[in-house]
Amino acid sequence: MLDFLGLVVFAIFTIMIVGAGLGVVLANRVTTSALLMAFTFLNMAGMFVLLGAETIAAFQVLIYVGAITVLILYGVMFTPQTPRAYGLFFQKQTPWGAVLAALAALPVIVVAFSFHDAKTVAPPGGDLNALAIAVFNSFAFPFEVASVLLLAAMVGAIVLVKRESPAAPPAAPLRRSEPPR
Amino acid sequence: MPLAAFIAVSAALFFIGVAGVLVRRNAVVILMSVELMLNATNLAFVAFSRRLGVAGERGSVFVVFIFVVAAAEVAVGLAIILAAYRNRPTVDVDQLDEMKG
Amino acid sequence: MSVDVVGLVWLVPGIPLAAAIVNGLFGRRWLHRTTGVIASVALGLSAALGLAIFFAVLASGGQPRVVTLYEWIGVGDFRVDTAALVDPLSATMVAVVAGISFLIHIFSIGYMEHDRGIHRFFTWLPLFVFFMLTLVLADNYLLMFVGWEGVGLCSYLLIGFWFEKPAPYTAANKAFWMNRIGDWGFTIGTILTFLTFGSLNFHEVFDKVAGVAQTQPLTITFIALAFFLGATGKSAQLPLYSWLPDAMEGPTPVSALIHAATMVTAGVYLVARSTPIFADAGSALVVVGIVGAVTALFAATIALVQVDIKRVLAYSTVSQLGYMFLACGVGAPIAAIFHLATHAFFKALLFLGSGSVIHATEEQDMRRMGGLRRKMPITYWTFLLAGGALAAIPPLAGFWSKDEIVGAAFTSGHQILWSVGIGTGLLTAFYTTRMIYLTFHGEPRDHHLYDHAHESPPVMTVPLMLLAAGAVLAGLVLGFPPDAGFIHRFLAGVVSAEAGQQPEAPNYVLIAVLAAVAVVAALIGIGIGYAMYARRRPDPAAVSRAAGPIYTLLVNKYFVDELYDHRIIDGGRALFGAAWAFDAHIIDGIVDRLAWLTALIGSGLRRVQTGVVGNYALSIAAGLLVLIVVYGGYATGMLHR
Amino acid sequence: MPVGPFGLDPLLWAIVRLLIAVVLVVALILNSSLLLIYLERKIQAVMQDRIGPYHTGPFGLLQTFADALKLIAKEDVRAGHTDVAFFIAAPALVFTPMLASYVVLPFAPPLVGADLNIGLLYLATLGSMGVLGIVIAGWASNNKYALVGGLRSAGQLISYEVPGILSLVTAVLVVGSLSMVKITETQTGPLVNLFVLPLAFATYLVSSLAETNRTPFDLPEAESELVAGYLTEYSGMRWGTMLALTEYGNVVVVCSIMTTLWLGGWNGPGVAALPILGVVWFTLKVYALILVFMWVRATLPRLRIDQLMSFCWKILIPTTLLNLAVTAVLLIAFPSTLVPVAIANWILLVAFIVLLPVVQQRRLRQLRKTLRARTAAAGVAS
Repeated sequence: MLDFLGLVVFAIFTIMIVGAGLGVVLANRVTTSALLMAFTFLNMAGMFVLLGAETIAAFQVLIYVGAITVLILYGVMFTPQTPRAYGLFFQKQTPWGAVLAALAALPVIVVAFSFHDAKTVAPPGGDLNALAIAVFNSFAFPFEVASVLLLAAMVGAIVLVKRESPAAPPAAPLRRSEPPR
Repeated sequence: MPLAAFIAVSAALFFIGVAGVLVRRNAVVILMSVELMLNATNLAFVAFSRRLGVAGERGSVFVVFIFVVAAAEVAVGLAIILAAYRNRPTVDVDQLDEMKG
Repeated sequence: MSVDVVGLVWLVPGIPLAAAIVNGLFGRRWLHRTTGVIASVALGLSAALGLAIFFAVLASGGQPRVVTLYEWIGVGDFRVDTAALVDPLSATMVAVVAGISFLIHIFSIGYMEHDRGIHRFFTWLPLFVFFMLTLVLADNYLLMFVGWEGVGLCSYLLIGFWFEKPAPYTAANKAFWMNRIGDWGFTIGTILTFLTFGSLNFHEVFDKVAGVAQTQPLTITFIALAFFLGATGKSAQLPLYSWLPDAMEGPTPVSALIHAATMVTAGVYLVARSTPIFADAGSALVVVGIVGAVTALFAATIALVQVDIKRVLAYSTVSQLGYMFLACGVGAPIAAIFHLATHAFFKALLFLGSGSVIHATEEQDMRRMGGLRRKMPITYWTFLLAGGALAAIPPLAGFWSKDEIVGAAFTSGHQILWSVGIGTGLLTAFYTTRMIYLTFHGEPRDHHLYDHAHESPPVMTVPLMLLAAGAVLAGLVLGFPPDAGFIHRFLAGVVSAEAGQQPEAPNYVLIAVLAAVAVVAALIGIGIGYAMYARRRPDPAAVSRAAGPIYTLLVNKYFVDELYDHRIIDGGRALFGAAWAFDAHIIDGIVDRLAWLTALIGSGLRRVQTGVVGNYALSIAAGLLVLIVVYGGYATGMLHR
Repeated sequence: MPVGPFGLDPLLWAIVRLLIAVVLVVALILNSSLLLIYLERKIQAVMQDRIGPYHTGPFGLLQTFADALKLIAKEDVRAGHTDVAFFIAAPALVFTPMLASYVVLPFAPPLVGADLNIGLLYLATLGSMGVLGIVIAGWASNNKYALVGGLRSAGQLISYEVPGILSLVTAVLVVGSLSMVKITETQTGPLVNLFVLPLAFATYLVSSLAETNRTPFDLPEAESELVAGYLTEYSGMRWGTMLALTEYGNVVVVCSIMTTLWLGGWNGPGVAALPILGVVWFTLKVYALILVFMWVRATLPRLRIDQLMSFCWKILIPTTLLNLAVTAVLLIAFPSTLVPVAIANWILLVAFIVLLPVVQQRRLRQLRKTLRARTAAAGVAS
């Protein structure tokens, strides 16, 4: 019975993920795309919970919904989106791209179903301990490297976005102190 | 749950992301599509890591690293988009063709 | 406790190099005039060590020793080390070079004091010393070539030291190009040596010379001639001499060090070092002797009429170098080295004396000087001693060495060369007298110049006095008694044509007669000079009018420069023009066509680069598809490896 | 066929249980929010020497209920050109994560929604989700004040999440678990974590003030400059949900986290005998913290946005990082006792409180100097 419940939940998540993913690509407004992307991420977190990876799911929400989506929304708001016809939201190569993506997807999905015998087994007691031990023992060095990568990305992003500091001082308080001419 | 189902969902989302990169004009949406692709691989990693159930969390560790990479990528990617937008007020990738041969 | 002084030989060139590096890196910003002190201290250390090595070699009875620093090139059997050969010859050269360099560095502190480029000067001068010491210490031809080229480079840099003016840099270029021709000879000689002997190491080559000379006498002759071509370039012999007088455009200490005492003697050193090759080279030795004698006479005649004090000295240097080659040519390399050493002292002294005069008067034209004896007594007296040595007045240094060369020419049976040497000695005495009279005696011809003249500071006069002591005593210390003096015993094992044989007892009667003839010739030259310039009887102007065309010929230096300019250079221009045309039209033409073809293909392919990111992403996805298909093909067995 | 409680089908029971829990929690939040608003108004009044609400009901107790009824009854107003779907979705996006937080709050030993072993991480995750709703609300309102308020809020929340989570991690290092129940169970005696990690408590208190948009960090809804921030265009029950319910619900959540981590949760005299008594202790501790929040609101003025951000990035984050490093090193060095950690933390707390004004003074002086230099340069230029 619980298996059946799990299947139902899985089906719901699948529909949500695929539907929202398609929505990200097809929506004619960038904000909609961003929100649908966040929705996809949330459902993906649900998938992780189904797989018994609650920690990963928590990180998923924390990072993707809490940070990445907000960052992308910032990006949307700082680059004004000009309204225009729906068709112009797509590139000229759209037919080619769609066909190519579909062609590549077909064999992969076929291969994916070749795993039909394998079962997934959720570990007892959650994945927190196992994940922590793996990260801080076997993968301690890559973990440190990843932190350096994040630092580099942070510095890089700041440098890229920073404007040249304007040489001109703030005008308003000055004008007041100047004698009228 | 069968592994195949998770892998299939992962593949579907991945190729939705591929299609998004290939068909959309808006650079921000392309960035989102890339994030979808990364997330699809996350699902595949976790699913494969659950295949035996007890074999540690090797697959999930990679997911953690993908989180790191994704966060870094979005930060730098958005910075690049904003910098490009400042030079040339458009976020349409097919108008940013200064590299044309 | 005993220190292995010879093992430290690499420090002798190393210290000047360090000084050059320090001055070069920090001179402009921070050191300025301190560079002179640094360079002088370094040279002092180097000279002290050089003398210590000289005495160490002396104490060890002249045993040659190789001090290897590291392996430089090792390809198969071919092996060249960065190694120093310490034997009496190189020890003598090191002592002379380092010692005179030290004195000239001290002199330069005073001479260059007011020059803006003093840090450059004191970067290049120690660098020159480093290369010169490398040249004399090298134990193989390749390392010697490094020093050879290095001194050429430093010579170029220092001749063109005042590059803001056109004359110095033109002279620098001329020196460089003429040296190139000589270096080409050296290169040919080195390559031939390697091909013939399979080695470049002095000892290995010299061990094989006798055997090879039996089978391939022509090759040996050719190698010797190639090396001699290199020597004529560096030592300013006919036909490559004309750069040296022009090189006087550089600062006077440079003229003293490089263009009188050390670098120009490198050719002599090369010939002396290669004595085993030249001894078996047959007719090449005759060529060396003839070229030396002709150059000596030729340069001396030009020196008769020059009015620039440094040019007189320059032609005198060429002439004296001719004597040295004459000595090599008549089979008396020891006499050549002997003369090299004494000449280094008195010619450096002459140049420094003239530098002192130039420093005081800022004038080089002797016609505007005169009477400076009273203003600059130290300079005058030291200059007089050096002039006497140059004119071969006994018992000054020049007498012993030059007399030995002339005597060797006579005893070896070359009477013609001997008479040329005697004639040149007469001319030398004459122009030396003329130079001294015009500069220091008589009434001041330019009172403005005279009034401003002053004796140089001690930093300049002390080196003058030390060199004067050398110019007086070097001949006696090194070369008495004639043909059997200290230097002969010291060098006999290294550069004597027949090494190891006991030299015959010299015939002192013959030597005395020959010396008397030479001294009489010199006194006649001095007498004529005194008559013409002190007594005005006959008047020099009248003599030059009477000589007419000969005078014109001499003043214009036999029109050699014009000959080079118009004949050789024009011929060269035509050849080079043809080569350029071939290069421009045939070689470049092929390259241009290839480039055009590439551009054509590229302009077709550039359409692929749309600049649209989406297209690139599409191609990446296409690549992904190909990967999937290929991988799937292998995985399902439809494709086979 | 397994049978659940009350003879129901387990599948059905799961759904029914979910419904009951949601209704209970919503009711709890609604009532506690109303009570908190009343309390806030009363306490502010007392502190400002006023009377506060007193008309409706005894001591004005029914005032907030009347307000709530008024809000529900109000017309649903939307400004022109708002983005309808997002405008409606935003309050839900803000409210839902807050609601979901109550699942793991340990009110009493028998009264825990779910004892997740990642409980604290779960709470942090939900805390970060609220940002999304606020940004969307600001964007959908089609109003400059709202947009600026939303962006400010997003920046503020994302920034203050960092010191908040770092403080939590420091505490987790000491207790060694992420499960809220286990964390509570480690602090049965009177020596709760507050005495071990006072600096972490202080930094978390500050950052939770910012995360709940309370004074002195209520920049997103700064009346004097932004009207009401991202709430400008909202009215009626949407406004009520966004502001009243969510804000006060979040205050309860962060205070519960602090109670659990630092004040010993439900532990208190008599809990061992009568577990349900834990609710009383828990609630008392939470309300004590909430009183601190209200006290702060009545006392401190609002910061400027640049002061807010630079305080977070230049002072709070370095402090928490230092605290985390020191705690981690001391825990590894002395695995059996917490005394060195406690000593170090108290020293750090004192140093923080003493040095903070000094540092701020220096920064202020430098700021004034650069401003003067700029003014002088501008004077020369003009």
